[in-house]
Amino acid sequence: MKYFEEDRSKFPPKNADGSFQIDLESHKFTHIWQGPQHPGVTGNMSLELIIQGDEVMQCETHVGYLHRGFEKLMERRKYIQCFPLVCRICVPEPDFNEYCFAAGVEELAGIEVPEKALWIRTLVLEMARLASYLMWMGGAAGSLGHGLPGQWTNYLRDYILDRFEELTGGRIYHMYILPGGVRNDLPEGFKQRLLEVLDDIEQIMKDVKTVMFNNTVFKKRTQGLGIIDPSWVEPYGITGPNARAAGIPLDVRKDSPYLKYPELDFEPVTGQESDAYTRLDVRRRDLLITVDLIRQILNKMPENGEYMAPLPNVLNWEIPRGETYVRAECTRGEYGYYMVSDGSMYPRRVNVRGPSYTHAVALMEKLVVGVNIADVAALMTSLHTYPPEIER
Amino acid sequence: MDYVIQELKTLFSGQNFEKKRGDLLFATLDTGVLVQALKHLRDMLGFRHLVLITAVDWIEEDLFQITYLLRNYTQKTDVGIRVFVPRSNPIMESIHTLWETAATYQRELHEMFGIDFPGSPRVNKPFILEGWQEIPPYRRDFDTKKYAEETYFPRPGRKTHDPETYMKQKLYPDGTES
Amino acid sequence: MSNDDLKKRRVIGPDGIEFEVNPMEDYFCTERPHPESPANRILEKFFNWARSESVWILGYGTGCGAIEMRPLMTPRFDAYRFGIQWRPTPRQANLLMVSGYLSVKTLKRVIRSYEQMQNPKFVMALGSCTINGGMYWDSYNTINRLDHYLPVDVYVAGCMPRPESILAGLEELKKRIRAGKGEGANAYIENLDWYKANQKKIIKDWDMPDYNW
Amino acid sequence: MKISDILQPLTAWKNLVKDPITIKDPLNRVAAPRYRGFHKNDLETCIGCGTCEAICQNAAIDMVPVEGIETKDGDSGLRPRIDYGRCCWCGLCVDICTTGSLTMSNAYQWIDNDPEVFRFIPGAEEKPWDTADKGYKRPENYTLNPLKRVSMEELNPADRIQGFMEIVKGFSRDQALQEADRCVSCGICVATCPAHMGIPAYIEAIRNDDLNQGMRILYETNPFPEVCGRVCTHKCETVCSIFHRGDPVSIRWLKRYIADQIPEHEYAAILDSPQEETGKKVAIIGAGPAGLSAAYYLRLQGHTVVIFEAQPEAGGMMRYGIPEYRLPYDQLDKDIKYIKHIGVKIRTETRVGRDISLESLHKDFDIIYAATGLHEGRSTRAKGSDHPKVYQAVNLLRDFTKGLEIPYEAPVIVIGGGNVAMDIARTLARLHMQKMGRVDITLTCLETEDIMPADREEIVEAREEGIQIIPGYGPLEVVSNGDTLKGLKTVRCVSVFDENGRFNPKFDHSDTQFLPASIIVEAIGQGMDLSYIPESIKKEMKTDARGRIQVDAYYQTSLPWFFAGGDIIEGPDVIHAIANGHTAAKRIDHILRGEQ
Amino acid sequence: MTFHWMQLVYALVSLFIVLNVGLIIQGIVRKIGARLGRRHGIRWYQLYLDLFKNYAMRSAVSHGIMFYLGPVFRLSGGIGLFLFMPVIYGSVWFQNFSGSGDLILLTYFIFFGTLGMALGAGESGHPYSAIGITRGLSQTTAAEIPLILAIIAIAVQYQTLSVTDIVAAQQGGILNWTLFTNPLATIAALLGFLGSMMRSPFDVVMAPQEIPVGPPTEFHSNFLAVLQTNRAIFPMAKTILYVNLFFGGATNWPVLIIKVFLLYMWPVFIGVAFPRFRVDQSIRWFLRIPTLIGILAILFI
Repeated sequence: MKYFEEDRSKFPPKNADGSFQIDLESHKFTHIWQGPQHPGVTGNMSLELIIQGDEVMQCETHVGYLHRGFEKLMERRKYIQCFPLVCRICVPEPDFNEYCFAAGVEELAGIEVPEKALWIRTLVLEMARLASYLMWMGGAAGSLGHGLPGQWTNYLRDYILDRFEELTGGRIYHMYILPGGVRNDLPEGFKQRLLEVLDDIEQIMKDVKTVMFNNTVFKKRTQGLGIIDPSWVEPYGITGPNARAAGIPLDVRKDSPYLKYPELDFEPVTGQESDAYTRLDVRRRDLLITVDLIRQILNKMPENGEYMAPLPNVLNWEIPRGETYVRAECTRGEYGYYMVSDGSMYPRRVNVRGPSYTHAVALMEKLVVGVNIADVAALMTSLHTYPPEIER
Repeated sequence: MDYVIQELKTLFSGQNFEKKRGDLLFATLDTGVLVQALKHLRDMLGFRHLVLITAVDWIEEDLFQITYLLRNYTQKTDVGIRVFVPRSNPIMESIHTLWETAATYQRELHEMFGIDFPGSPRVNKPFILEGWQEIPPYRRDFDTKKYAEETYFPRPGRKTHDPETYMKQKLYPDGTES
Repeated sequence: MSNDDLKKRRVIGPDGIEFEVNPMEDYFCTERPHPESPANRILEKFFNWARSESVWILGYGTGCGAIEMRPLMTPRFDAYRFGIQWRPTPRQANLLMVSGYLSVKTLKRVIRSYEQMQNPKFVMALGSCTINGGMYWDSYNTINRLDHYLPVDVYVAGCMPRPESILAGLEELKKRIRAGKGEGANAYIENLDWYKANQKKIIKDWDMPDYNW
Repeated sequence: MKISDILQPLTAWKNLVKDPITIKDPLNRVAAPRYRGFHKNDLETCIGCGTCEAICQNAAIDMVPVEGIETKDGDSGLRPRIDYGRCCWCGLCVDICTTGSLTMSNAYQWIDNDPEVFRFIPGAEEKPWDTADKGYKRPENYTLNPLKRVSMEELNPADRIQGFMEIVKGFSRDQALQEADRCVSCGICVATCPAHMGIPAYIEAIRNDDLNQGMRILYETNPFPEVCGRVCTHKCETVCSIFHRGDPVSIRWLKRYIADQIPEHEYAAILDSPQEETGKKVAIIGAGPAGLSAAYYLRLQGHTVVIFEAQPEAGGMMRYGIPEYRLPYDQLDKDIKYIKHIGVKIRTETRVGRDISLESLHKDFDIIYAATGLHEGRSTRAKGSDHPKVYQAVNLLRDFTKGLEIPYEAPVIVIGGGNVAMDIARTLARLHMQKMGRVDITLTCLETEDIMPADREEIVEAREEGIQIIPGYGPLEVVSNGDTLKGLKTVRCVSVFDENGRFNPKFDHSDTQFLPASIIVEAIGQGMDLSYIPESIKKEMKTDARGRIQVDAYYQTSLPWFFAGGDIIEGPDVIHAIANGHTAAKRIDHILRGEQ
Repeated sequence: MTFHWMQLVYALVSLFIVLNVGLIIQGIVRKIGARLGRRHGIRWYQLYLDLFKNYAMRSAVSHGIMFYLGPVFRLSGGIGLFLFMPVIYGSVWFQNFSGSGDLILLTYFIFFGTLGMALGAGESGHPYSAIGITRGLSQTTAAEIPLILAIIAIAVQYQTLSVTDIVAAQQGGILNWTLFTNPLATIAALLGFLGSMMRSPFDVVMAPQEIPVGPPTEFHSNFLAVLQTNRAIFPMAKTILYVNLFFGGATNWPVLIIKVFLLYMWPVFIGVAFPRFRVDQSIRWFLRIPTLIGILAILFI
């Protein structure tokens, strides 16, 4: 339907660097804010958009609404006291923070983690991935006005949270992966109950596929939306499913295996089209892989064993001088902790590298140009950005 | 990793090599050669992914350490390049031309540490904070607790006792046996 | 960019006529708000009942607690059956859910959102952070006590509160509304100077109109 | 646009007939058994150590006094109050709780419109979740503070029995750091230590590897770190908060570690030197721990201090009562030398009452402090105990230290279950080994093993060294044939104390034993010798019915110029003696300065 | 047809009934939607509470006279559509003011509210409203095209513009319904109906996520309550119109309510299973198949 498409080659005029010349006073543009209090943004952040008609001409991401200064707060807390803090950096999947922090401390302090703890950690991380994907799936459908998959996946997530509650004693913030191991063993009958949830998830994910992914409107909305060129992956620091959807199999679990991933059998999911639909689909398939991984973990996990390495007195815990970087694959990509210790009881500096940091700012600002404003929310959820890990 | 050490040593007179793990290396470089070195690492040695840029405040030595962490996806290895800039005049060359996403990191560093990256896009615009009037908050000499207590005044009515002094008051008030 | 929009300036309209714009005066109402008195007793009772059974929450996730809104909206807890619904615009909402810590930057938006809501309106504060700073008690960027900046009707303890807790908090709020105690909006206006002074103390770049009704 | 893509989504309608999965009554839903909800605290078990407060990163916990909870040894009387405007439910306080009293219920609902109410003292203020039996408790298999002591290297029994070498080797640096690391710095021990030493502070100094600072802290309250680091009765360790779940911190060994690491010649540079001379003079009778401690602190204030000591060397019971294998003399000398170094004069072999009279001292000095100690042995008064081959432990120990020959003919029976009995038994065991190559010593005492007053490790070590211990028997009769001793008849003791806790042993006469012996050593207690105080002065002084001097809290007798302290007031204990020497010194200083 | 003052009272009664039916049907429909998501959903009387609550709000901010008139226009659009249409065929009470030639008037009323709303929302000054209005107007226009084509088709078919006559012509058996006599027009109209009921996939106008909340972004308190009242009446009126035009009308209330409910469920049936079209996509969609069918319907008469 070429007739409806306006000729945009001449207007608006472009600057030398390719961006549009925008004169707001000319009244040819509208200046609107999407967020922070808007259901169309993920979390508490906002996009400052300049639109012409329905098309976004320019976008600036604004973050900082959730800034709590974690990295500063950690500098005045002992290592063990940072432990309850780190999980708050990323609400939907706090466990990656816990793991990265614990792994960093263990590496700096030279602590050997018991076998069983490694298995439980792997399990917890995969469960967190599952919960996060399920909630995100609802958000992604919701951003297109599709309520049903969101309802289903969110109650499944709640089942996972119930299992988390049973295992860790916390519902959202688990505070479970302590430096040195994990805080508790699996409760009685836990495996069985978790497997039941996994069956539910597989069942519902079939429905989600038919209702959401095999949906003509859904396809129309997302196919061809926000295509990430594979050549952007490096300059923009794109990781995780966003890169995998562009056909580049980046997955920390495979590239730099940690915990028990080397013993698990899986292949990173990739896609080719690199549009919003592919990104969503890659995540859906990744979710199913996670279900499979949890089954494998439950099978291979040893029944008994220590789950905590002996720690020194945590109140006086001094960690030798050094620096390190620890990473893990979260649902959005590479999650990393850069930690510097100066030999005292307090970390010198902890820097959290959330995948959204690159996805939501530089990449988002680039991708959103030329997109219909009605698709901005969908584009955002397809990138799976999450503000608290940007500003921390 | 040894060839990386070799190259950095010969071409850019790198020092303080520290092999953290088999796949993670830290090295210190001079500020002057940094951009060249990063370009070399990116184009010649395959470290094409910028993981992060961050800073550490070594207030005792009056230095900011800026760390550039790069990753090589084919070799699956990481290199952390440290450079040191004086705290009194923290200016560092911008690398947003090498990696687009670096601009975001530099914006944050500018805001949180006050390190300037001339030429980096929007580096002077507020990023995370709004209406901030104190010294950049991630600097070690900024006392967040003091600031918070002065600005947001915690709810009154709290009083705690140190067991040691409290027992002293109770059991041997003026230094004698009870 | 945002601050420049609010400055006084001359613009040329689409019809070519140049005119002066002062957004702070032109776009916003500068009139000081006044308390709205309740209707007569019996009618007010009925109204309060209706209000309590139709709580419209502003869908503004200010902090981590917002993550527990999803379970509330979705089948597991299904708050809709209790007359609780979410609204995307502050104009139509009558309950502001402050879900946890507020950074100064968010507080500014929260105040504006709150002021755009219509009387009677309620505030529910979730989690430790709103009571006494919570985890972020020593953070330079988060407030410690919400009641200094907004009139709070109900606090729910937790970090973060579970959906069940939030539902219980909503039940408590309903009780208060039915008992005619949900007069936070009027209290806010009556003590407006105090609230505004507190707000302005920490929002260092106060670039919005004083009242934003 | 595929037709199946239009039709497939409509399959969602199949859910119309499925039941909702909504929780019917969410308000009363019970959380998981491990859920971390609101806190509970068992006030009886809690000792108010404040470790929960220390670990709380949110400063959510205040330690506050609670009505009905008394402050006493090992219990600060404080209880945690938790501010739910701060708490983040991480449960670290539960994990680290030294007693395990703090737990979490699985209750999670607390709603109020008043922000001020969200803080409470678990256990003291009634809450609906007090009775909840589920909730987070510290998992058994891990701990955030190590509960096992760093093991102390000791000479093995076969080696140590050969001579009088010190048994305990002392911590190496690593061991000391590791052990110091276990301390949670609660400070509960300080009140229990008679000298109120700054225990957490010097342990922290060890952790920081700042031993000079540690030394300064030690000398603030105790000028005998080497001595106390070895032979202190370490009451502190009995109240150590870690003791509730694990081994107490080795406070004594840590103290010794500090003192051992610093050579004597560095003391002067580290510690404070005396203040300006005041010209006031204090005479101290007895160069034991109390006297020397008082002398040290008085001298620090600039007073002239002279100690009169009957024995050839200073140290009192520390030298003449404690065997060398427990307290080597060179270590004791190290402490005493420093006291001498700051200007305390010690006139040895000067017995007051014999070589110099108390009246003349009164004339020459402003204040007199008497700390003459318990050097007289006490007899069991069993039948035949006046036999010449029945000896007093204190006398034997003193003679042995002086280098005199002491009797050791096997078999030996030692009567008594205290540390002195152990000392003499183990000294004699070494003598046996040296002279005869075997140990033939039997120790018997009234008390059963669980209530024996001696330190546990003493009993264990004595057994290792080949001493036979027969607890629970009282001496009935010393059997002798003229000059030769045959042995001791003992009778089983049913109970040592009566209902009121008074010493009133009851015996079961159907159960007696006969132990053969060549000599018998009595070590059941010591008495004092106050003969140096002239009757005229004694009359003016307030004494109790048994002739013991009465003192006030500052060890001042009814005579303002006469102070008394040490074992003659407190009973035998080094650390008490040091402590009251210090207390008396403070008071004397006040008086000398004309303050009140 | 002559006009009696009594008809006013009758009309008010039928208005009252239809308002309640509208509210309850909406509530039930939302419950059904919730059931698909495996939850209970709102109480069936929740909409009453919401309505009361919004009328009971104490304060309201007006942005100008048009802002105030917008909801009023919208409500009059709904009421107008309803009042100029026979509700129960053959009933004196519920024939309302359906005179001759009112089909044109009704199509005007369908659009009238949207136009009024456009003015009101425009006055609110909120950019979201403006975007919503743009979307609303363009989409409604597009959705009207098949409807208008269908109406032309049946007007040609029945040779009248009077709804009462059209209903009369369909009496006497189910096969007399336009559904069977002119299926193409019915299909075109039903497809258009999807677009005008503000349900997925054609509800981007009111979408909360896709930037605007739609025209009512700024409307609150009484304004919103008026809109809510209209939201109960207007779809009812529209559905009744469809029932009258294509499904043989109704001769008593139960039949009407059943027919209305079933017809109302049609967009719901589609809506819950699909996400939203963007506005340009929905316009394209309407201008393709439904319009084609509509044209065919006219051609085949």
